[in-house]
Amino acid sequence: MSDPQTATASPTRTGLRFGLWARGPSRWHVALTVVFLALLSVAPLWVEASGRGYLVTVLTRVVIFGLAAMSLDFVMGYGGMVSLGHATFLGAGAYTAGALTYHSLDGSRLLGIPGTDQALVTWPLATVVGALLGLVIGGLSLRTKGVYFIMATLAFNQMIYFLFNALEIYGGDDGVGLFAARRAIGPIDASDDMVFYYVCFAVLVVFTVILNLVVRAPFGRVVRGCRSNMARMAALGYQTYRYRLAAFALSAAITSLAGAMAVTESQFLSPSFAEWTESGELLIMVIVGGLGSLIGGVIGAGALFLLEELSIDITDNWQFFVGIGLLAIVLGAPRGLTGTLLGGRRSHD
Amino acid sequence: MNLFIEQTLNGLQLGFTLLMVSAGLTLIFGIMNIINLAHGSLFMVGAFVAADVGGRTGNYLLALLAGIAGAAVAGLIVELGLIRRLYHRDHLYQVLATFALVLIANQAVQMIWGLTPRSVSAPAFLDRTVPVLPGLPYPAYRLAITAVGIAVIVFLHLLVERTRVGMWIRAGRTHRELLGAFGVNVRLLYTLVFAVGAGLAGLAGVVAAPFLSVESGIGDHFLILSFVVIVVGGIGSLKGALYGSLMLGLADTWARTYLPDLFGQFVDPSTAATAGASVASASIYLVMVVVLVVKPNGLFGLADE
Amino acid sequence: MTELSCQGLQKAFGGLVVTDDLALSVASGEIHALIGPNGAGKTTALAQLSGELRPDAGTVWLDGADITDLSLPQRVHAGVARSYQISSVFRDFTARENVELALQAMDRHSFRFFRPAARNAKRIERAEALLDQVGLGEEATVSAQRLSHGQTRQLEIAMAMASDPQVLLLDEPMAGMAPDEATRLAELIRSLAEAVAVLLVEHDMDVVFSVADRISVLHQGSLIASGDPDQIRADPDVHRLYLRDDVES
Amino acid sequence: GDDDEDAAPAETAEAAPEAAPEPEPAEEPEAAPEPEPAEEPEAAPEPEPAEEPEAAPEPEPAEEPEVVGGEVKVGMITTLSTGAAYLGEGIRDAFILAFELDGRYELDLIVEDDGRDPAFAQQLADRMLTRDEVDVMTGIVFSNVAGAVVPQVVNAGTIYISPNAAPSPFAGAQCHENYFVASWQNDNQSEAMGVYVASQGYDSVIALAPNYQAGHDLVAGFKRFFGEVDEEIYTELGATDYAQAIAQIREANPEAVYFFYPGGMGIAFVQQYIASGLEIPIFGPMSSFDEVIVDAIGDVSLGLFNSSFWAPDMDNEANRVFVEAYREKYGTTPTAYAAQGYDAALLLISALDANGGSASDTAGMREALKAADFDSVRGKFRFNTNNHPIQDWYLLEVIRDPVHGDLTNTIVATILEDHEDAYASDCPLTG
Amino acid sequence: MMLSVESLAGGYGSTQVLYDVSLHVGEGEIVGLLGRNGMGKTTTITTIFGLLTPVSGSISLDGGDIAGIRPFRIARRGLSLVPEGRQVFPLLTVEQNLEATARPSVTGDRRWTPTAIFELFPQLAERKTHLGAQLSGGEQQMLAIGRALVMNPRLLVLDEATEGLAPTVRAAIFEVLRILKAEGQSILIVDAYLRQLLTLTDHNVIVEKGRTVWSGTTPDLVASPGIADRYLGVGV
Ligand SMILES: Nc1ncnc2c1ncn2[C@@H]1O[C@H](COP(=O)(O)OP(=O)(O)OP(=O)(O)O)[C@@H](O)[C@H]1O
Ligand SMILES: Nc1ncnc2c1ncn2[C@@H]1O[C@H](COP(=O)(O)OP(=O)(O)OP(=O)(O)O)[C@@H](O)[C@H]1O
Ligand SMILES: [Mg+2]
Ligand SMILES: [Mg+2]
Repeated sequence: MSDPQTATASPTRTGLRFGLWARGPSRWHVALTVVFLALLSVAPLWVEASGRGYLVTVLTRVVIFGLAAMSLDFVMGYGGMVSLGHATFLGAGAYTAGALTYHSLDGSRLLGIPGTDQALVTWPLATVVGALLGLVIGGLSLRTKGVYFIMATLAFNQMIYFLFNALEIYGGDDGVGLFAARRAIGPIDASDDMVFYYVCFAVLVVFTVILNLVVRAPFGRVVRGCRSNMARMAALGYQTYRYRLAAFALSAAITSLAGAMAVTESQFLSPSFAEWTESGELLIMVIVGGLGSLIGGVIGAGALFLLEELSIDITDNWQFFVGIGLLAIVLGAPRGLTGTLLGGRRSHD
Repeated sequence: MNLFIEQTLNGLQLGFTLLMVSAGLTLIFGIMNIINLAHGSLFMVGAFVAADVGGRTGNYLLALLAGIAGAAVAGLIVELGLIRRLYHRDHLYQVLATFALVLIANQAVQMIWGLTPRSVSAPAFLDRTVPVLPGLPYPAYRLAITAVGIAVIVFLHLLVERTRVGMWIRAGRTHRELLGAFGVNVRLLYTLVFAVGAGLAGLAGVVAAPFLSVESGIGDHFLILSFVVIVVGGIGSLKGALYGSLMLGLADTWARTYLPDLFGQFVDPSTAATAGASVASASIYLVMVVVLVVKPNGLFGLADE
Repeated sequence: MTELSCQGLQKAFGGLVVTDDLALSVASGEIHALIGPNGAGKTTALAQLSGELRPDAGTVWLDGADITDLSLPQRVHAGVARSYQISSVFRDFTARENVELALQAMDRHSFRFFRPAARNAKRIERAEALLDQVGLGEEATVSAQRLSHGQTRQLEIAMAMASDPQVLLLDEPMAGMAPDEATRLAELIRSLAEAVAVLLVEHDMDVVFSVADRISVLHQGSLIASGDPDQIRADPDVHRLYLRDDVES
Repeated sequence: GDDDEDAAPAETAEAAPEAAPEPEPAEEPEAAPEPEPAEEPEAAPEPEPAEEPEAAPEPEPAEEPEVVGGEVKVGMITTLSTGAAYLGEGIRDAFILAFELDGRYELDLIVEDDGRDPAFAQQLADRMLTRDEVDVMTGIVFSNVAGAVVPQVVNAGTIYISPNAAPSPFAGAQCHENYFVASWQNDNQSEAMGVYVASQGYDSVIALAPNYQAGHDLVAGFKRFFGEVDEEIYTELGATDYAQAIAQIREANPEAVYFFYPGGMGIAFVQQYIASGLEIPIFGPMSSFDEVIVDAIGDVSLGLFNSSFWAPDMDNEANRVFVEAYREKYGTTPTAYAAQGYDAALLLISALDANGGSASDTAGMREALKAADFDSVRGKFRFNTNNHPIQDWYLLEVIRDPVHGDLTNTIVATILEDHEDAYASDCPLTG
Repeated sequence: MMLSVESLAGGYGSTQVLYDVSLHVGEGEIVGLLGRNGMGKTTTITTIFGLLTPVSGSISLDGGDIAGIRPFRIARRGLSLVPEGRQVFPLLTVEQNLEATARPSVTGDRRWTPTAIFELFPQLAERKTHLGAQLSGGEQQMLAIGRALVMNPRLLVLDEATEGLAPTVRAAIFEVLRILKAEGQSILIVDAYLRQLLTLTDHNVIVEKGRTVWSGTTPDLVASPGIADRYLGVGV
């Protein structure tokens, strides 16, 4: 119902929610972003030098899932669209790139197209597939709001997941290994983990810049406005649906790219990329990192992987300690890690 | 025809099971508007406590009471220790915190009760079949679950619609702070109602347990289903929870029964069986999407949730 | 010369008829006040004129063109803007950003992905001017959630004005404003009306009778009287149902 | 290119199983169950491991006394959370037990829970391979995790010994010289049941399984030896309500039901099946009837039949030692998963023995593993060309253990002898 | 003094809004709280009700300190509120909005019951089963007033309670307040209709930027037009 009188169910003025980075990124965010990316740029060299080279692949996953979490933060922290279905796009990207790779190994054809393991082909294609899927899923889900939206995205997630599970050609739920595939990115041979890391890192940097520009641009402001008060946006003359859909599709595209990167990284294609728990994990990364700060997604991914690493070392009951760690973050860092890192500074631009 | 009747009965029965399982969540999430992912864990606690007590005493009633009490106490602790710090924060922090609880709870029950699945045995007088139609024996225990499902929804209806406590909960959903200014001890109210919701989760855990294997993470499966039920029915609507669960129960059962046959018209039986089962697994989500596209606030949801 | 009008407007919620065969018009240069008891259907009427609510029957015209099927955003671009009885602002934007957002809507489409929005000097200037006009100049950089009730009401008006409408639908703009602000706002509306058509819903009879050129009285969804202020003041039905001793004349 | 290396050990593999059973009959009386109940209460579980080793390795000291004290670093990725946690638990516990009983090697075991998540398991494997530099890896319960991790391990030149998951690709075209299966190829157990159900003269059978890859494989395995079934019903993985499937069985009214429901699903299905009042006989593989499942189901599972490569009461020395020691240490009857974990450890120990106690010579380890020169708890054990076992399959019945009083399985017949998997011919390995 | 607020300072988290507010409401007295938009009237009221925590200063009711006490305890001592911006409970029906808060006064009598409210606002009676969210703005305001009355308070606090009410209804409200005054009800009131307000109040307190800048009796205020002009920007 559009009657504004029903929209007055707002909390009392004394019950304000300060939780969100309401006002768009400030220069403090920029500073934090630069610092964190700088850290990531040297991190693999450092772990290698300190004799913990196995962490390079972990860092690669931080970068890849950080990218996905960042794009989720874009729709969630700025657009107010809480998606519990972003693993759909992770899976879509993984299956696009993974299937092409599989067929190139196999020598068979996919819908008449020969496969390839060239990332310069598979990654962009995955991005496009993600965008299209985002348009379809977003197009339907965005008819709803709030928790209904969350559940609608989850529903699509589950359907896609069952679909992937039913693809027996790619091993059903067991998945299929693509271990013989090259990690070729254009002329670069990225079979070395370190090289691959820096390729992924470069992609992350590019999209961090792009998304940071987008949220500051008129488009980004409209998206933020939709989160704040959609009814009013319409009353100001905005076709809110279109903007939100565009934002959702953009996010889906980037997440799908991350999915393609992830499958290239793990060289194993399975429906677990598209499991709804993966959606949950992305969501957790964003919340842990701090909503509406973009880089928070990457920081959240880093924190989560770090927490896992530490917990694994303590015990094989690592999930228990991850749980404790998350609770500590919720209670100790009320605005996510970025919020805490930036101290009490609220952005005023 | 007999198959259709039995499956319809099964569908309704599944619906009432879903209703029973969703009841606590309807209260906590649907009515109080707290996102509690650990609701499944409370279900699990109920089942484990019942398995433990039932295993020791062999007394189902004792197991039932212990399971409900165990979950309610766990709920009380969770509310006092955690949830109450999160009311004024964004919903998403409730998601994060209760997700952490799920991880902790799943391991905690393993630390306490070991890694081996357990079971709860049904009370002897229900451990038999009753002929619901000639030639169609039906487990008495399933009929008992149906009864519990109905009882629980009636209880909730009375609590939410007829009592002042119910009114306060619904008022607090939108104006938690302000409600205090009208003389309501909001903190106490929330703690107690949360515990009631947790107790209902525990009840569902115990009642469902004789048909399940009581194992770590058992409630998580039901958690999503419960959310689906509530969303399809419309958040905050008990009527919605009732119709939503019955609709999903029937959709799920019919899809599982007839889709493989339907697919069998086109492909070989083995492929039809797997493909049919896959689509059937997605059926409740399909129903949810269709409902939400047609009615963005669920079947009986309030406008602009 | 712009004119917004409607004919045969009909709306019911369940069994409750809220708008009953309503015909209204407002033209540029005039302030048309729509008054009536609580629950008479004023807000609902505005919602149908602005495109927020679909009438069950009836037609809405803007300058002779049928706009009944245009959506809310489309009507804004056609030149019809409204303010809300219950303030509806962007709580986590500053007052100025609220107005900027309203101004930006007039750029037709905001699919601009890379140029920072905050650097549009002309827009900022215009936003500040609007805030000054409604008496909120000093609060330009205050987050809207920190504005007091009355200040929020002021912001509400600034946003409605920002879309530079030809027709302005104001739903109780004075409500919640302190007396001095209300007086100031009355003057502002008066001056706007020189070029704009203003449909004013208001319960403050001092304001209504001092600024309105024409007054229509709505009761249970239909008009019971319409005329210039003197005619309305003299109407015994209106007195009995609505005014009582507010307007002693 | 490694074909030549593997050619030789294949012959010795033939000999191995025969060598094992010999000493057993002689020692049987000593290990008889009677004296145990008396001792159990006194002996706390802790001190026992110290005593045990003396009993077990008796025949061996003569052969290789010099290797005592060798150290082996094993990475174990297994499932220790969710309802399937007890599978990983059994594997882990028995694996450790085997080394304790043997007593000669210092086992540096790194155990991690994979949470059934393939991607996460890959991360764990990475740590174990690069950081911890383990000699050997083992432990995986689920095929999808194995699919992700095994290639990573074996391609890195590390040996992987599977204590459970053995998906078909790795038995066929993707077999690998570093990959050894100490359990059984996934399809085997239902193949055995297919043979048995057919032999009982049942014509019309309905097959049920969870709708996932292993479920499809097991139904396919059943059909491979049974022939076409009337109907296949796939339920959702992890499903808790089987009323719909049961109604379909009632409607179709077959002569027998074959079902594959491992873990909690098995508990739920059998309970509900029995409660439904249906009296059509049901058969399943071991995975549907392990000791944990039948214990949870309770008495109604008594007399039900299943197929396995092993049972706790199997009559050979190695098994008696194992079952007894396991019971004493962990207080329960071991499951088949535990037996698999135990055999995986014995297999590893045998290879270490052959290589002078050091696991560093991968080629040598490979050769020794292939020889499978150890006393398996299942009696006969040898490897096929694809490093998957060739072994006997039995019919088991659920009984109440006459001594300990819990529910367990006993062997009632042999179904298949020297059974091999269906994929070996696709495997390019030879020898 | 029934309610005494002395040198109250406070605000929203780190934003200080009140610096030095003092006001007193005696038994049976009606006190008007006046001031321009955003001067701190609502903040003062919400702080009295314990919905905001004061930084310093004192709030006492019948001599007992109530600063920092939880809202429900304050309400149970006989305070009730018509909050700014209506804030009716949108998910409760009209009837339930009233039933949920109805309670006898601290002395045990029930002057105001839901039935009495429906007599006062016949229009609400017609909407009994409507949800709060479905009411028109003015109807919501009536309901908010009714909801405060059914608590049978010792001190009734009205924050812009007549906003959005039709003149007839507004007049009726002032009429009710006049009756209540005659019955000895204590009232603290914020209202934009100054002219009508001053026919009702005994005392008035003017706040500006979070400070009490003037307080005195209504005749005093009317007698010195400069004050209203200076602090409120209007004549009286
Ligand atoms: N969504 C709705 N559902 C049911 N009834 C509604 C709904 N919206 C409004 N109404 C009813 O319609 C009638 C007209 O409401 P409207 O808001 O148009 O009145 P109004 O003239 O603006 O009154 P006020 O002066 O009090 O703001 C009211 O009686 C109200 O209760
Ligand atoms: N939630 C808030 N957070 C921070 N500052 C606030 C908040 N609410 C109000 N303020 C500030 O406190 C000051 C006083 O607000 P208050 O609502 O008390 O004013 P008021 O006198 O009631 O005004 P009005 O007549 O407009 O209702 C205002 O200047 C406002 O900017
Ligand atoms: Mg109105
Ligand atoms: Mg105020």
